[in-house]
Amino acid sequence: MTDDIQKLVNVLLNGLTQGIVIAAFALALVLIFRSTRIINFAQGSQAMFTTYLALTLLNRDFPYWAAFAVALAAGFVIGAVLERVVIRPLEGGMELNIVIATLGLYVAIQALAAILFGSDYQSFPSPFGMTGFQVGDLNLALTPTSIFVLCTVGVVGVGLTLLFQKTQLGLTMRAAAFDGEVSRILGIKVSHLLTFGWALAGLVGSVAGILVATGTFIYPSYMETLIAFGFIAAVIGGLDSPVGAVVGGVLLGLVNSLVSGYVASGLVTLAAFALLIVVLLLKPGGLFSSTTARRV
Amino acid sequence: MLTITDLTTSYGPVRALDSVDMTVEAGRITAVLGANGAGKTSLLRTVSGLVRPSSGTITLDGTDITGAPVESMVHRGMAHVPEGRGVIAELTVEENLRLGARGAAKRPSDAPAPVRTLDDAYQLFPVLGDRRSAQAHTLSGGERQMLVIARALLARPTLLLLDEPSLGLAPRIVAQIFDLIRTLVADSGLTVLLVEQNARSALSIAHTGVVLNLGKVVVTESAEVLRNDTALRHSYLGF
Amino acid sequence: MSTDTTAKRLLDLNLTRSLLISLGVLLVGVLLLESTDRYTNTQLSSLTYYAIAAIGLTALTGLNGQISLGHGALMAVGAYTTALLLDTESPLPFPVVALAAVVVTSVVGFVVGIGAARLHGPYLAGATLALAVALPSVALYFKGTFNGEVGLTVASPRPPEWFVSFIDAVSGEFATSSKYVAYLGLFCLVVALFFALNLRRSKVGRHWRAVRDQEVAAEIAGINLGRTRVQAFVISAAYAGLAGAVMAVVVRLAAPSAFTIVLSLSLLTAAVIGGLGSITGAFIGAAVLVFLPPWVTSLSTGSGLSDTQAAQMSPFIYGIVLVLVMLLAPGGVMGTLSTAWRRARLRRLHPATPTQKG
Amino acid sequence: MAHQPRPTRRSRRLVLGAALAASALVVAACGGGDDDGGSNDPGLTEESIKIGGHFPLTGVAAPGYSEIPLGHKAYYEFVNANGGVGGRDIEFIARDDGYNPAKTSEVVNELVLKDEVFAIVAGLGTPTHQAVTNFLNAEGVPDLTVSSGSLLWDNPEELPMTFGWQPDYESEGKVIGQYIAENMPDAKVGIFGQDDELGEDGTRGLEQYIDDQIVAQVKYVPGNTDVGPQIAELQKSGADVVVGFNVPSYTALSQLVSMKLNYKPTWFYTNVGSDSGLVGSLLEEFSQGAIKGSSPLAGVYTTTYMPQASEPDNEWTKLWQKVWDEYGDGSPLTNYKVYGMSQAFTVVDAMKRTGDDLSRESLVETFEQEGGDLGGPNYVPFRYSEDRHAGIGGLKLVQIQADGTTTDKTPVLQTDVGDAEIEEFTGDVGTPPESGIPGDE
Repeated sequence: MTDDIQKLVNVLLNGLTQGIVIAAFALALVLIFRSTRIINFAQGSQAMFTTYLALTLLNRDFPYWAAFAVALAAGFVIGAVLERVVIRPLEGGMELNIVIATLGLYVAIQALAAILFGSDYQSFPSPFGMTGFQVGDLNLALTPTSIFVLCTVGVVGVGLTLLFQKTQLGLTMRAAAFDGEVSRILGIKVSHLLTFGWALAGLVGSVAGILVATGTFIYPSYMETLIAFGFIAAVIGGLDSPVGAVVGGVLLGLVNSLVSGYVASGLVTLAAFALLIVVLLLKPGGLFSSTTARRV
Repeated sequence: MLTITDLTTSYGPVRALDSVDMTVEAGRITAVLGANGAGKTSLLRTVSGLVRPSSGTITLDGTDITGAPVESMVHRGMAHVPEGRGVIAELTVEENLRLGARGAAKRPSDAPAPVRTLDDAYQLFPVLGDRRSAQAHTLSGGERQMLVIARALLARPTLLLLDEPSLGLAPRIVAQIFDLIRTLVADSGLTVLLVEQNARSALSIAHTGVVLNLGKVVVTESAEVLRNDTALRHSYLGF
Repeated sequence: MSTDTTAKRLLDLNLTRSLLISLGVLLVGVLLLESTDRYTNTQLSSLTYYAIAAIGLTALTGLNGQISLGHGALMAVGAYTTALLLDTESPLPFPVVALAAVVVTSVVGFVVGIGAARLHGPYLAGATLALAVALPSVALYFKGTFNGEVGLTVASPRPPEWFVSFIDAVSGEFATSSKYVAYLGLFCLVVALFFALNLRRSKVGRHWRAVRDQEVAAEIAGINLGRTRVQAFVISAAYAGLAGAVMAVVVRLAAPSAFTIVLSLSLLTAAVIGGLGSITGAFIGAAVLVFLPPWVTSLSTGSGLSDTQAAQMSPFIYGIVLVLVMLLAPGGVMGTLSTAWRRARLRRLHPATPTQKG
Repeated sequence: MAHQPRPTRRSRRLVLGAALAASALVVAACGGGDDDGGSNDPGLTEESIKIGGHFPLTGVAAPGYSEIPLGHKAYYEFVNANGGVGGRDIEFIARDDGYNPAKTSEVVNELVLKDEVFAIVAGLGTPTHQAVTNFLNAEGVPDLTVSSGSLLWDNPEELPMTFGWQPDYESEGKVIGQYIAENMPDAKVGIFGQDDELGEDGTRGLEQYIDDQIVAQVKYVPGNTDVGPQIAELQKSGADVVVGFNVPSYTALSQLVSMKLNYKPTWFYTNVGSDSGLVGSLLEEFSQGAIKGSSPLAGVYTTTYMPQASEPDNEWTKLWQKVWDEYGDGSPLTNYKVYGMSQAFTVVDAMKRTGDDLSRESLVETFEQEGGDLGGPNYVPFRYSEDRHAGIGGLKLVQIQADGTTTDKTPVLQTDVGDAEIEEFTGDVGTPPESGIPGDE
């Protein structure tokens, strides 16, 4: 009997760890959608690129935390640069053009990484243990590394909520997102906030990129499935609510793991798509969306 | 305080403002009147920097602010309550007010200001105090107008631009708001550029009246003269 | 002249115009196929199915404004239908099979279209992205019929007698099955082109453009937004199905790893580079898809990159081109040409008046 | 259920007709009426033989597999530097198909019709190569030493030009199954299989010997790197022995997740997935606690059909190391490079045995007539003949030790698909010629 319980517990724990990382990535997507109403399809490639930067440092015997910090800083800078160079000139034009530009970045950055860093598998070390805890005779699929992942995403989530709810900067970002013209009248430099929004999303995306990589292997397209899952989680959450992104991510992670564990590994992506359609049919704007107050 | 010379603004082929000249004296209320589409709102949007003029100059306290970015205006002491009031509906009352107060950061600390802190605002408009944590979209029309005026005052402006504050409000509330504007100007020397459809109530508190028609200044007269000149009132102001 | 006769005359004019253009393309196609070597023939066959899919996508995105990242998956539906229908002792003639593929894909397109009609911009792009990621797993899970990862081999149809003698007459060569398949591709492309040209000029085309540009105005004018969007999705799905059918016989295999998100992105690239909404643009975009990669790969192997690095150069160039087109010439090749042409004509017609500033 | 390779249900009339049409074309294209096809096959000139292949240089399957063409290139350069084949230099072109069948079809079209290669060598991957076998056979292009253990390549009737190379997964499954049945009779066995031919053929081989001992079968789909639920299922089933039929990246992933779940069964991996060089380096980072430097795959059973890169003092490995040091790109020798060089050795041997009137036809005949005694590091000879195009016919079971080397657990065993017996192979294992090039002793 305990074997069945152990499997269920481990499938759920596995789903939680996978889901929390999807949530982190969905947060990055939501950060950008709130302020510019577009989905940044290049977010995954940006995160992959900064993770490879971190790995290059690790291979030169930098400590894990130094590489972690550099990756986040690089994510921040790359996010800002992309907004300034590519997205800003397209501002105000057709929304389709911006989406296509992000798709172009997604393909180009991924190919660039393969050229610079090679397309072989490389392992990304973890600063924490990799073996699961044992409770009685139950082996839990929870390792020090997965706790590190859960805590990090927790810190990022809390940090963002505090930023938006408690700080002046957060308030101005929300104002700019809801009404750009009135914000400018009130003296808010909306254009700077847009760049900051992309930079912050770049940073959060890099966190997700590293957490996915820690304790396993990376190759140039390792973030590819996460882009689809990250989007589905963000849409389920409501595309403009950080809380919704986290709930959507964890929910999707659990569904994926349960389907893979109890139905078939091949059906995971189909189940994720079905979950997306069900949510969109039930609540078109997504579970936590406040956009119902305004037409999307 | 504010001088506008030969100001022209065009949207493509249409000239919304056609070489407008006017001045707004300090400590005075200047009302801009005229039918719908006469160019009143375009005037405010050009002065506040939302729209770039095709030609002409705007100077505020002697400095040329033509074409300056709208974000810089509030730091120069010019607060603008836009058309449709500009309440940020998804934020709470207090959050809207805090955004206004943020504009005062670069204002000189000794600048005369009737409303310095949020508490001053809540005293001026008690209803805002009671509903400070409500989401702004739950406020009535009158309450929204009070909110945006309080928000503008928190930036300690010397010049306040108001775009049709009376729109959609009951006469009793309009009177209350206009009365407030008059006392503010009288007590603290605030300068107001008031754009209004409701010429009667505007002229009741204004010192000077400027009448626009098809983007051109047709009449610049003291409010006193305008109030009594029935022929002028009929032809331009409709009362 | 009562209005309905002018309408009829207009219709005839439109019809004949599309017919002429389509026949022209057929002629050029035959000339090309017969004058080039066998490798270029295989490239031209790939060009046909990329062009068909790109025409469908450019109609959907260019004319109706809906972004779809799932058209690679819709091509898979067409390809698998064709593979299943051809997998019998005496297979049906290819046009019938292709028609069946179009019908099946249109039904799938209808179902997806209903969902898509309720979504806008980024929601729609994301939902179709999820479809593109999800559909291949159907082939993996239902291994019985779709044979999983390995996919279904497609017996490409044998050249019938009349075709062998036709080719013999035209160029004296022996008609192999890959040449016959190239002609099938060309035939399907010409049919697709004919319908697309008619569609553009017709009432339907105008409705689509109205929905794309001024949604609210269109709604007020009585155009049912939902229905138009579903209609646009179904028609572009039909094109994807036809493209999938041609691809199945050209590649001789329908396997999940051939219909990944990369295919959907390449179709979008083709439509965008050519110029969204322009059918000629779709041809140009498809040609770029087929001829750019081998040229780029040989260029980069020549310049000393290793094989693996050279293989990454063409996706890298795709990505950069997509971004540059959006930044510098959002109208794509055809869009930029037509604006340049219009501006030149304007200058020629009124050289005196200075062009309007701003 | 004897494995019926899919194409035979295809109407035989169709493919033969196409093959006839194609050979007529070849004659027509050459213009020459002479039927010996002689020296004017495409890709063949006085000084050179041009051959090519399709490999996943990009995409998910690139790691490891993209090294196989490097082995080929190095060995052919070595042969060219020592006089080539009958005075002809070998030119080898590796094209990338990103493990995508549609791209495979495109690049093989390019190789055959534009580059006009003489033969296709070592085309990699079951789904990818299956997209081009009909075309290659219709065009009459030799399709030699396919890099995949699927049974599809052993089909002389439908695919006369196509030859396998490595031992098929079913034979490997039988050898592992027999070993477990004899040495671990009461073990509870779990199977961790890739959801395609690799997993299916291997499982079928296992079931012939330990059907009653199998307690769980889990499948994964390449591309979905989360195998947590699969390992949890194996743990739940109580399997204390797990046999993995998977690609190298999933060996590393399954080891990682097992460590996470404290699940320590005895692992068997197919030789496809047990390259201790690649997998070892991947797992190195995570073997906290284990004594540094010991191979993370210590204790794992696998099979080998030829000397490994991890056996430096073996004659064959010395040859490969010499060739790689001279003509390689400086990266360490791995089993994938050894795999590529061994295939190249076999192809060069076949070319040399065909002698002067080398042609596509005659080269295929050499494979069918003298296939059995073609040289190469493989312990057991090839099964090539008129009616069998299967490759190496046997292998041995080994266990990976802490220092990365392997110890034999069974003698070299010879078997075949279906219910063929497994017997000990008594022939002697050949040693490489002095010069390192087959044919000139």
